[in-house]
Formats: sequence, C-alpha cells, structure tokens
Amino acid sequence: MENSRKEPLIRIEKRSERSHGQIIRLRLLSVLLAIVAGGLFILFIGYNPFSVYGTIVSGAFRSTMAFQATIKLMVPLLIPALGVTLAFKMRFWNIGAEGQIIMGAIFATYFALFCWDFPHWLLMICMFLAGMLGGALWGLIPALFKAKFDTNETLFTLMLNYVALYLISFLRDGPWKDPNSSGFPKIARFGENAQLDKIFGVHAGWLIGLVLVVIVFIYLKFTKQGYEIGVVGESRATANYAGMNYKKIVLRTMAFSGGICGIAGMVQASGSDLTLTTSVAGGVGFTAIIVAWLAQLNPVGILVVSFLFAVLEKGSTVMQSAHGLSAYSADVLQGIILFFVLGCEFFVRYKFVTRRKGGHA
Amino acid sequence: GCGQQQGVEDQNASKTDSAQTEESADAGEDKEDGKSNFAPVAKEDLKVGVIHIGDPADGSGYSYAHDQGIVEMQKELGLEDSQIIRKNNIPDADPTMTEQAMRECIEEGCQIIFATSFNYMDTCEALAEEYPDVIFSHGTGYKSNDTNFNNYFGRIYQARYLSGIVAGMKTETNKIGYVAAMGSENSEVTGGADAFAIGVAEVNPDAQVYVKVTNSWLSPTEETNAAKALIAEGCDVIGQHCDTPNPQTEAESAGVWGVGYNSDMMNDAPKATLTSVVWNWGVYYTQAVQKVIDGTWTSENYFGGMDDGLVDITPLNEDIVAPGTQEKVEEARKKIVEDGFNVFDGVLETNDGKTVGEEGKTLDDATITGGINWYYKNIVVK
Amino acid sequence: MALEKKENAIELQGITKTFGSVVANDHINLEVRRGEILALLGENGSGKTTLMNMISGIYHPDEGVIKVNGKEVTINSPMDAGKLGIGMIHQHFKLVDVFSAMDNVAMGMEGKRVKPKELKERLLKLTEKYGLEVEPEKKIYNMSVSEKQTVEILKVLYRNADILILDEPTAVLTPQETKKLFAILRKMREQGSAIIIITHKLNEVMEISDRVTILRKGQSIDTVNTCETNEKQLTELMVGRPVTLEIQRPKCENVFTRLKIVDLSVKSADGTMAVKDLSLEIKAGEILGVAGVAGSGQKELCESIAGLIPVDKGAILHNKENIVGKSPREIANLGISLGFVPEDRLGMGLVASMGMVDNILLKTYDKNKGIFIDRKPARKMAEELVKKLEVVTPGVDTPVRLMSGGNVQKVLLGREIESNPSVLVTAYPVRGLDINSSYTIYDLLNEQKKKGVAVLFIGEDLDVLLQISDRIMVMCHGEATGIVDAKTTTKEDLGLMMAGKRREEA
Amino acid sequence: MDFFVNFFVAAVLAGTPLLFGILGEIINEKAGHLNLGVEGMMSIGAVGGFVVGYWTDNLVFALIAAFVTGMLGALIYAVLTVTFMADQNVTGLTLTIFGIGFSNFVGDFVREKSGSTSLKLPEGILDSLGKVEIPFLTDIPVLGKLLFNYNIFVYLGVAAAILCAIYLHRTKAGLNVRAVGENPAAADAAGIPVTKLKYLNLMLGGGLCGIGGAYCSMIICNGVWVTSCVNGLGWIAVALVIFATWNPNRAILAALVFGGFSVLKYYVPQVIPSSIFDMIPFLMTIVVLVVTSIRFSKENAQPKSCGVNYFREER
Ligand SMILES: Nc1ncnc2c1ncn2[C@@H]1O[C@H](COP(=O)(O)OP(=O)(O)OP(=O)(O)O)[C@@H](O)[C@H]1O
Ligand SMILES: Nc1ncnc2c1ncn2[C@@H]1O[C@H](COP(=O)(O)OP(=O)(O)OP(=O)(O)O)[C@@H](O)[C@H]1O
Ligand SMILES: [Mg+2]
Ligand SMILES: [Mg+2]
Repeated sequence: MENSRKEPLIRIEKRSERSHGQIIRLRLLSVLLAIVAGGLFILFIGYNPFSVYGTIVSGAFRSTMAFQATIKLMVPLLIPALGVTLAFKMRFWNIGAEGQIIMGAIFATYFALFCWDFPHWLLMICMFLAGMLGGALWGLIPALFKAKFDTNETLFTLMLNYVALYLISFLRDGPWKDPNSSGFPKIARFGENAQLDKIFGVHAGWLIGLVLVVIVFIYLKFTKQGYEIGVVGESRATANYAGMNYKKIVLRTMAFSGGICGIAGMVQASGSDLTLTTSVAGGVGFTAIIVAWLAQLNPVGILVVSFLFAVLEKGSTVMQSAHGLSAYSADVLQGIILFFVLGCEFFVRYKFVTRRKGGHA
Repeated sequence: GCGQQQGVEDQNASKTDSAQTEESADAGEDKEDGKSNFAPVAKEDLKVGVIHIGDPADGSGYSYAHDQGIVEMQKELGLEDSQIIRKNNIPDADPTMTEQAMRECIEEGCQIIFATSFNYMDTCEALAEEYPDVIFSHGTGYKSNDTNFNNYFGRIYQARYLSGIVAGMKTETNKIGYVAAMGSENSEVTGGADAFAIGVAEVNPDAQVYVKVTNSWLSPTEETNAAKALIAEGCDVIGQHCDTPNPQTEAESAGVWGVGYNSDMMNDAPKATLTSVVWNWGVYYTQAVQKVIDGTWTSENYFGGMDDGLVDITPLNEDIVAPGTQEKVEEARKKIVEDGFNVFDGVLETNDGKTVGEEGKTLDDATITGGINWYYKNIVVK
Repeated sequence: MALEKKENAIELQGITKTFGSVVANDHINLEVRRGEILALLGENGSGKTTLMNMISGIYHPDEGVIKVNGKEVTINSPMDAGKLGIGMIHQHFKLVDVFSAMDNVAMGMEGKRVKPKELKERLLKLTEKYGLEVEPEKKIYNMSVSEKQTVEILKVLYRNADILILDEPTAVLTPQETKKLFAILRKMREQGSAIIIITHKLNEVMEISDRVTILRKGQSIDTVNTCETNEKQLTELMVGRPVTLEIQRPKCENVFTRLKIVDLSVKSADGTMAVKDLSLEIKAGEILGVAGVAGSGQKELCESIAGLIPVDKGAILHNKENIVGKSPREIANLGISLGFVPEDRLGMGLVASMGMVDNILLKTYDKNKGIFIDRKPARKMAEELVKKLEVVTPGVDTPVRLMSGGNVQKVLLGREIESNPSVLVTAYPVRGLDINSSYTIYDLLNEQKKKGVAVLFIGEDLDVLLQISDRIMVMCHGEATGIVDAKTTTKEDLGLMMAGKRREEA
Repeated sequence: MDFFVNFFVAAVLAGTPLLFGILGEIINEKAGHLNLGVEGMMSIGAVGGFVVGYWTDNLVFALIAAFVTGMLGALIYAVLTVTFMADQNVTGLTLTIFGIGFSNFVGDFVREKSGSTSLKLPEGILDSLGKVEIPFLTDIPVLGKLLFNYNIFVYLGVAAAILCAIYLHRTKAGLNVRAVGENPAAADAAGIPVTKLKYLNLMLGGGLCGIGGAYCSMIICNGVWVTSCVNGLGWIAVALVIFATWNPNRAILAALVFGGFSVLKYYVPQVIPSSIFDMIPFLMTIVVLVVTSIRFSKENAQPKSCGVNYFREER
C-alpha cells in the first residue's frame, strides 16, 4: 500500500565535524557565492557587475579621505556588535543595541552641553563614563525583568529602542533645544572641547573599538566572568548548582553589553555627529546584530566583518553617484549578499543527500 | 543675520552680465566688499555637488523641486551629466552621513556644493573651515561665513499668501486645513502658515485656518492622518507645509480641495489641487554656478522672492477654483512684485489676542526667517 | 497467546546507519512478530535508539530494507510510520506542554477533525478499555511524569498503532507504574500487536518479553527466547564477555557522624511540603541508601543539603556547623566539600554545550585568585578521568551533549569524586545506564566509602539498594518512615515502608 | 458624538495596516518563527500590490499581487530559516533591509519606466479603494458611519482576524500549527509535517503582511507611490503581537488601540509633548509584556519554540 512512497529527492543530514580550515574555506566560498549572486542582480538591472564592484572597492579605498570615511562607518558597527556579543553568549537576545546606543549618546551629551567648560580630558572621561552608564542602564532594565519574571527580552529590548528614540525627540524639542537655532528643533553642535580627538584623521572611536575587541576577547575566553556567562546562558539550574548568582550575572552581563553599546553612542555623538540627533543610532544597532552573528560571536571575526560591512556601505554611496544606481539598489545588493552568506552557514553543519540511484521505489 | 539680495537682474541677464550685485543695507552684518576669493573655473572643469535629503526621483517632493532647479541650471549653462554629483537620501538629522556625502563631493572634485536641507548647516560650517577652496552653499538656514559659505533661501511666504487667497475664495465651510510639519516655534513653518492665513483673511474674513502639526518633514502616515483629522473637522481646503502629496491625495479621495507644496501636485491629485506653492530653485542655482564659472562668487546670502521668480504658485486649476480667483491672485501678485507689499506689513493681530509689528513698517528678514512663533488671528490650533 | 506467531510485523534486513565516521548500526537484522513483545538490549551507544528511530521515520537508513507486514517500505517521516501503524514512545516525552491531553492525542491525526466532545468520549472509552487513568482536559504542564507517559500511550492507542516501540519507558516510572504499563502491554500483545521495548533493567526484560534481541557496537549479536535464557547470559551477550553481577559491600571502618539533619522541612517549587520533619545522620565511611516512590521528597532533600533551595525549618549540621541558609558557594567557602550528582545531569550538573574541561571547572573555577580562569589543572584532570573511567569521547573539549548518557554520568561523577568530597550526594546515579556502566558507578561509590566519604545514594532499584547500602532510609510523602539496616531487611519490608508503614530505626 | 465618530473612524483606518502586520506575525510566531522581517514583507507587498494595481487597474489583482509578493518575501525567510536553519533574528533583520530596498527600488524603476514624475493608480482602481457602502447598514445613524463606512481593506482585515482565530483555534490544521510552534519535535513525532506547515504558515503570514503593505501604498498614500511608505509600521506590528497576546481576535483590539493612539493627537488638544505622547504605546506594550510574564500564563504567551530552528536529527 505505502510501497509507492519514495525516498525524497533531497534530504538533509548532519555531517561529521568539519575542520577549522574547511570551515574557513567554506565561509570564503560563501562570500564568493554571495558576490556572484549580487553580480547577477547588478547584471539583471543593466549594469556591469565588474565595474560596479570595482567602484565599491575603490569608493572605500581610493583615497585617504575615503579610507577614513570607511573606518568611520566601521566604528559604530564594531562597538555595538561587541556589546551584543556579551548578551548573545548568555543567550540573552538583546536586540536593543539601538536604544542602548541612544541612551549612551544622551548621557554623554548631557556633559557636552552642560559641562562643556571642563578641562578637555576630564570632559572626555566624564562623557565616556556617562555614555557607558546610559547604555548600561538601558540594558539593565530588561535584564532586571528577565531575572525576576523571565520577561521575554527580545520584545522588551525592541520596545526600549523606541522609548529611547522618542526621548531624544523630547529633549530636542524641549529641554535641550538649541536656543540659537531660530526655532528649528535641534540640539546644539558640540563645542570643540566636547569633541572626541582625532587619531590619524579619524576620531578616536576606532582605537576604542580595537581596545574593546581585545578586552571582550580576553573577557569571554579567559576570565571567570566570561566563563560564567557561558554557564548561565546554558541553564539557570546549572548556574545555581555551580554556586553562581544567576541574577547578578545576568544583570552584570547586560550592564556590560549595554554599556559597550552606550560607548558606541558616546563615540558617535562626540566623534562623528558632533551633536545629538535622532539618527545617532540610525539602524546600526540592528546591523551590529547581523555583524555579531555572521562573525559567530567571535570578537576578532567581528572586527573583520564590520570592516567588510563598512566597505560595502561606503562603496555603495559612491556607486550611487558614479553609476546612477539608486541607493535602494545598494540595499537590495546588501540583502542578497547577506542572504547568501546566511544560507551558506548551513553547510558547516549539514549536508544535502540526494536520493540514491538504487533507492527502492 | 541674513544678507538680502535685491534688485538682481532678470535671471537671463545674469547669464551674460557678471556685474556684482548690490548688497542690501538692512542685513545684519556687512560682508566683505564683494570681491570674490575664487578664480574663474573653466566650464568643462566644473563639478557641482548636490546633497538631497530625499530622492529626487520621488515625484513632487522637496528634493524633486531642488533637483529640477539643478537640472534647469545644468541646461542653462550646458553642463554635462557627469559634472553633477548627486548625493541622495542623506538624512539631515544625521551629521555623520551628511559629512560623508560632502566629503565625497569634495573628493570627486566639486568646486561648489549645494546643501539643500536645514540641518546640513552645522556640517557645512565646519567643512567650510576645513576646505577653504570649496564653496558651500546652504539652503534654508541662517549661517554663513565671509569666504566660502553662504545661505540661500526665499520668500516662500509670498507665494503662500497668494495660495491663501485661492483657498479663501474656495472654501464653503469657512474651515481651511493646514498640515504643518513643525510646531509654532518653527519660524519657517509658522510664518508660512501665517502668510497663508493672511491671504485667506484678505478674501474671506469669516474663514478660519485649522493647523495640525505632524512633527516630521516627511511622514506619509502622519500627513495622511493629519489631513484626515482636518477633513473630519469640516475643512474643505487643505493646505500643507510638508513633503508628501498625501494631504492633497487625501483631500481628493474625500472630495474636498487643497493647496499643494514644493511642486505641482496636480499630478498627484488633479481633482483636488487648486494650485501649489512652488520653488523655482533653478533661478538661484543658475546664477550661483554662473558666478563660480566667472570667478565672481562671493559668500553673500541669497533671499529671493516672487520678483526673482524663485517662488510662485502654479497656474490655477481652472476647473475647480472659485470664479474670480485668477483676478484676485493677479492683483495680489502685482501688489507684491510692483508695489512692494511684503505680507507681514503693519500691525498684525495674533490668535491669542496680541499684536506684532508696527504701523508703516514691515517685519525684518531676520524676524521672518527666525522669529515668527505666533499664529495669525484666524488660525485655530487644536 | 493463541494467535499464530508466524507473521512478521516488522522485518529489518541489513540496516546500516552512519553518523559521519560513527557506524551506529551495522547491517542489523531484526524481526518482530505479531502478538509478541521483543526486548531490545544493548549497552549505551550500541545503536538501539538509532535503529528504532529509523523504523519510526526520524532517521533514514543508509542501507538495508525495512519490511512492514511483509512488504518492503520506505519510511520518510513519522507520518509515514504512523500510516503503517507504527507508534513510538520516545524516552523523552514528545508532548506539547500547553495542550490538554486531548489536543496532544488529536494533533497530527489524519482525516477530518473530531469534535472535542466526541474526542473526549472516545478517549474515555479507550482509557476504560485499557484501565488507564487520565483526564482528557488536563494540561500536560499540570501532569506528573506517569500521567505524561499515559498520554503517550493513549496517543499510540488512539491511532490504532499495532506496532509499538517503547524506548526506555520505565526509566522514570515507579515499580507500581511499571506494573501498570506492563499490564497494558500484555493486553496489546493479546490483541495481536507487535511490541518492541528497550530497557536496561534485566528483570523487566525477563518479566515482559517473549524474545530478546541483543545489539553490541551497532551489530545484532543474537536473538534468544526469554524463557530459554537468564540475566547472566543476556549480560554476557550484551557485553561480549563474562561478567559478575555482584555488588560489593566493603566493611565500614572508622564510622562517625558527618552530616546531621534535624527536623528538616522543605517546600517544593509548587509550594507543597516536600520534606517534613526529617531527621537523619549520614556517617562517614558508609553508604546510606534512600528508597521511596519517585517524588517522595528525595529531590528536595538532596537540593537542600546542597544549598540549592531554601529550607523551611530545621538544621543541617556538618561537623556541628549549620549549613542551612547558605548558598553552595558559601558552603564551599566554609571548607565543607560537598559532592552532588543531581538527577538531571545535563540540565543541572553539567553544561551540555561545553566540553569536559569546562565542565570540570564548573564548581572550582572560582577557587583560584584573580579575575582569570585557569584551565590547565582542569584539562589535566579531564585527561586523567578519560583514562581512569574509560570515558568515550572524541576529545576533552567535545561538548558533553554529544556523549552518551553513560559517559555523561561518568564525567559528572568523576568530577564530584575528584573534588575529594566529605559528603557525596547522588541521585539516581545509574538511571538509564547499561549494566556495565552501572557497575562501574557502584565501584566508584564503594571506593569513596572506603576513603571515608559519607555517601547518600538515592536509588530506585530496591535490589541494588539492598546490596550496596549499609543503611537504608525509606521516604514516603516527605517523611522518613524508617531507617533500617540493609543487611537485615527484605524487599517486602522496604515496599511496606514506601507505602507509608512506619518502622523504628534498626 | 461627532468627534467620537471621527476619531474612531480615524483610529480604525490607522490601525488597519497594523492589523494585517500583527496577524501575519502571529501566524509566523505560532509556527515557531519570531520573524523580525515584517517591515520588509510589508514593504515588498506594498510595491507588489501597487505596481500590479497600476498596470491592471484592478483591485482584486492588486490584492492578490500584494499577498503573493508578501508571500515571496516570506519564502526567502522560510528557505533560510526552515531549510537552511539560519538564525531567525538575523534573517528577519536582513529581510527588512532587503525588503525596504527592494520596494523602493522597484517603485523607482516603474516610475522611471512610466516616464512621469509621479506614479498614480488609475481611476478604476482608485474608485474601488473608496468607501464601500453596505446597503442599509451604512445608513444606520451613527453606527453606520462608525462601523460600516470603510474601505475594503478594513472589512478584509476584520474578516482575516476572525478567520485566523478560527483557523488557529478551531481547526485541525490550526492545532497542528500550534503544536509545531510549541514543540516541533513532538509535532513531528505525532506525524505532523513540520517543514511543510512552517513553510505554509510563514508564507501565509507573509501574505497578510503584504496586504498590510498594500494598505500603506494604496490607502494611506491614496494611490500615489511614496518611497518607504511603510515607514516603521511593520516594527510596530511586531511589538503589538505582545499586546494581542498572540490571539488574532485581540489583534483587532490591539490595532485599534494603537491606531487610536497614533491619531489621538490630531483630535485632542496636545497637553503633553508629542514625543512623550508617541512613546506611550511602547511603554504600554512593555507593561503588557511584563504583566503577562508575571501572571505566568502559559497559554497567552509566545510559542515556546519561537526563535529556535528545528532539525529532526538534532537532540
Ligand atoms: N544524531 C546522531 N548524530 C551523530 N551520531 C549519532 C546520532 N545518533 C546516534 N549516533 C551515534 O550512534 C551510536 C548509537 O547511538 P544510539 O543512540 O542508537 O545508542 P543506544 O543503543 O540507543 O544507546 P542507549 O542504550 O544508551 O540508549 C552512538 O554511539 C553515536 O555515536
Ligand atoms: N543529535 C545527536 N548528535 C550527536 N550525537 C548524538 C545525537 N544523538 C545521539 N547521539 C549519540 O548517540 C549516542 C547514544 O545516545 P543516547 O542518547 O542513546 O545515549 P544514552 O546512553 O542512551 O543516554 P541515556 O541513557 O541517557 O538515554 C551518544 O554517544 C551520542 O553521542
Ligand atoms: Mg537510546
Ligand atoms: Mg538512551
């Protein structure tokens, strides 16, 4: 009766563990495949993929200024990606980087606006710590509810993004409105004293980012707290069993996670925007999640991936003026490339098996 | 303060005539003597950068209007497509992206960059200092420097005044709606609404103007919702100071009328749009770029009006405007262009019972661009 | 058993399944007839679950033929298996927590939707027929383990499955519940069903099965008739060499009270009293067994000793130091070395996604000073454990999740023993382990006892308890109904006390 | 009274695109997928519906196209998360980036091809987008205007919500979907085709989101193509699923409340700053989220397997 049932043409099977080298080769291949797929899209809309890709690369590297711009784009991806990594290692789905960046920027801006006459280094330190504090607070709120009531953190952090965003508009329209802007709702540009110093022509955020890469790497790999994060992420019962204080660890980790995102907000406001605006995060909080994930939560990988993202982003803006390709096609291209990279990750752990020739029918 | 440019020759004349324009006296600070710091540029070597807040391809909107001006300039002066570097979709609330876009223009060799949105201003100021050889011409703001950074804007309120006349003539319910992007503290928007209301009052003292604020320059949903609320309140003409045609299309689908903004919104809502308040930015762009070619560019500010042709309303939608509107509009136009009427003349009553202005005087330009935070007497804000 | 036994319900020929480099099943042949119960026996990791999963459509064989009712079939999914009348009860329940029993039965059914009222009636009829006890509208999350098991059985019965596979169904059941289950299985056998049961408990094999198929290292070794064999032979077939089935009970030396529990009362997670006024002394150098129906408060007793749950009342004295109200960390900081092997190994005792090294660090990582973690000693210990306890694993950094249950247990117990405990609390340490692994564990526990450790052994198998313990405490509804000398007590005595009959201390 | 009617009507209209988004996301989550790509799917549906409406001048075709394109957006997500087992959060975020870009790109492209400066739907379809009067019902005083004087999408939305509720809670297929979302391994063992159901329901959800997107491009923008017309509504829909406590019937209420909030400022004098006002719905959503987690209701909560991909051979 059921004999007519055939084995499916293709089915999925788990494959034996791949070696490190194989995995790296596979990932490179997936990037290559993604680039080819993106190229097909470019071809499809009537452009020459080689020249468009050429423009992207040259747009990101063609001059010192271009390269500096690329690095500037990288910083706000790199730092929050490191931040969310801490939370993700704990399986705390913090998609609130956006809000934490904003809160960091708000807190830092307070000092830039109202304590602008501090000595420069003191002001910078105050802003840095304030930024961290702002992000940390915003990370702590969902953590508190998670630890106490097991409230879903994905949705909670998503909501807090909006709250933070409207908080900026509130400050912009009211208390912190630039008195000299003839009625336009905006926050004043930071004075020289409140601007993050430049190193090699780019604000010091890149250096902060690099230091954070090292710190987060060591923290996760070699410290007790990093180890605790892994245990807590696996099971609350196990953490208790091992004598760990679950709540303390969740709160601490989210404070760090949010705090790092907050640093990104401070860096962005005082190094790049030189003021506080509603677009201080501008979606990087979400992109950073993609970055962290593509890098498998590995801090060094995050450095590489965020750089590649920055190249793509910087290059796409040039593509617009050079080829007349709309900015939207750059988004589509980015989407296609990401889809392929995401899909290829599959082959690290699984394989497709086709129906055997002699399969019984 | 705002430099003001008056008595500039007809734009066609300025093409051949490279004479320096006179400086207006009432502007706050005096600029340098008007000598340009810049050497002439061969036309083929010229590159012009434009920073757009939106996408010009996005019909009818703010960026579209600016880009039409650029296209006109390009045609007038005979520039190649490759000489125009456009940076689209640069949110003006994002200084980082703004700066990057401008730097890219500089990188590609632009001698002049037009920054078309208000919030680009601080970035322009900073980059102007960093790149003294590049001209930064910033639209709709108020900052400038002595060398390579100026501001350009226009007396859009003059056109809004005309459109108010059109609306006042049309309304049957004596309720006119106005979708405002920003609240009373924003002088550009509030002044525009006032001018519109003054126009309404001119022809229809009984009519009232209902203002709803969206708090966003461009938000399809908010603008629709605001227009919907106005129509629900009984407004039968919807004016707007915001960037999508949604208030007009909403009026059309509700069977009422409206006054568009930025470009001719008759394309979007042919059955509702009585007329549209428009910018003809080409007037400014053409003369500014011409001066760069000639080596006569100076950092004086530009504040053009209806006499320049910078602002205007589109030809009336004859099928639907009230009879006699055309005459009233022509009359008012003549008053502005020839008789020196400046809309905010004399004593004006506000809607909270106070007055502004003095008899026999008109509001100065600094107040008009930055100091209007009151509503005219026939305006209702709820 | 009047039905003819000739007809094969399932016939497997040359089934092979590999996972990467591991050959889980190597050309296995097996047949089950209608109206019989076949026991499948084999050490941990010998491929039983894998084989059964292929019949029920979870895995796909690499090679070989599956015949159902004599016809060759391809089973691509559990749905296909269901259509062939195959039902499987997995070791870990496959139930939707927020659904009622009814919905769990109804989900995935072929054909038109049955109205809730009618479904309920049908279920009640079914439960009556087989003597099951289940409320159709009760939510799974409100059910006890045995109730869940009943729902699983109901699912299979409702689908009219006449080929039934049970993977270690008795591991979590009390002897009484097991009896009930067996009664149902016998009934199904009488009605002509074919049943395959996997269990590590040889007495159960002897009691329930008609034939036994033995797997070893992925190969089918032999099939014997139950009435013609005995436990010893089965064990030898399974392990591949003669083994002694005797548990040592070394003499106690230097016995003194190490842990004294006075009037302990503990609430369980749902707020009911789990342990009531329990007093007890655990002595160094002896194994104290704890017998009792599952859920009699054993879990709470263990966890309160380990400092994991708050104590309502009473004291736990370790050499006169009261450790009540102290966290595990604080207890450890007092210099008290407490080993605890919890019931839920991967959910509590170990971190499933970490390797042996990091798991060994679990309770000691905080010991060395500074903020950094020192993995060197742990790595050394992991390598030693692998050698000493013959842990089968590709490497000390391979996630323990990928190890078999027996090996997981060895890692856990090994870690606790290596911490040189003064008190060792073990909850069901051999649950789910094959005979060989079980004996390894018993040996390890006796070794501890000889070293002067106070061992608390929570067990379910009374025979084992009687053989290995020095004294046995019996618990019933959170109370100690007796503490007896294991050498002078019988299984019957224990059974009575488990049911609530009090007995004074021996 | 008049005020209330007007406000109510506006709230309904503002809530309708959200309703479709919420329903789509509920169906997705019930199948075990927390899909953060709602904004993307809505955007794709917005352009799909619009362009087909523009070409065919037929509302039915436009609706079908919106549904189908939304479904295709969801298909990308389904292939990646179900078959390729990619991370759900990341895939959803990517789908949003892609969807918005794709929508704007196609809109631009079609406008360029049309040669005019703006794209406007033709007359015929615009007429059918107007209010649908129901004989007798619409004429009831007050109630008629309150309940029976809307465009076709509103009725569709309410019908979709009720149908979704029936589907999920009264049908066999719905039971199976819920089982998949709660515990795919259990569903699989019970013979439920997990993969198939995931695909179907993800795509059904995507289709509903697509219709919601079409509402943005066709109703909110009155048939004139406006770039990025979804403008964040998709994200709000994801949030409102909490508000609806994963129940399609309550989705109607959630959409109405939030729709009401978003237009309230145009109907009452503004006493508090508008930014604080805009913040309130999100704060309310947080409160609902926290309250449901404290009450620990197992039924009105997110399906358990949300966010975790299923593979049969996984432990
Ligand atoms: N999903 C899988 N992926 C990789 N390897 C597997 C998988 N399932 C089983 N194996 C391998 O197959 C072998 C047999 O495993 P199986 O689960 O069938 O053992 P078992 O006989 O059921 O053991 P136990 O008695 O402990 O239940 C194991 O040694 C293991 O290496
Ligand atoms: N999904 C899987 N991935 C990898 N290995 C697996 C998987 N499933 C089973 N295995 C392997 O199968 C072997 C036996 O698994 P199984 O769960 O049957 O062990 P077990 O000894 O029966 O445990 P328990 O007694 O607790 O049931 C293990 O060695 C394990 O590595
Ligand atoms: Mg097994
Ligand atoms: Mg097993």
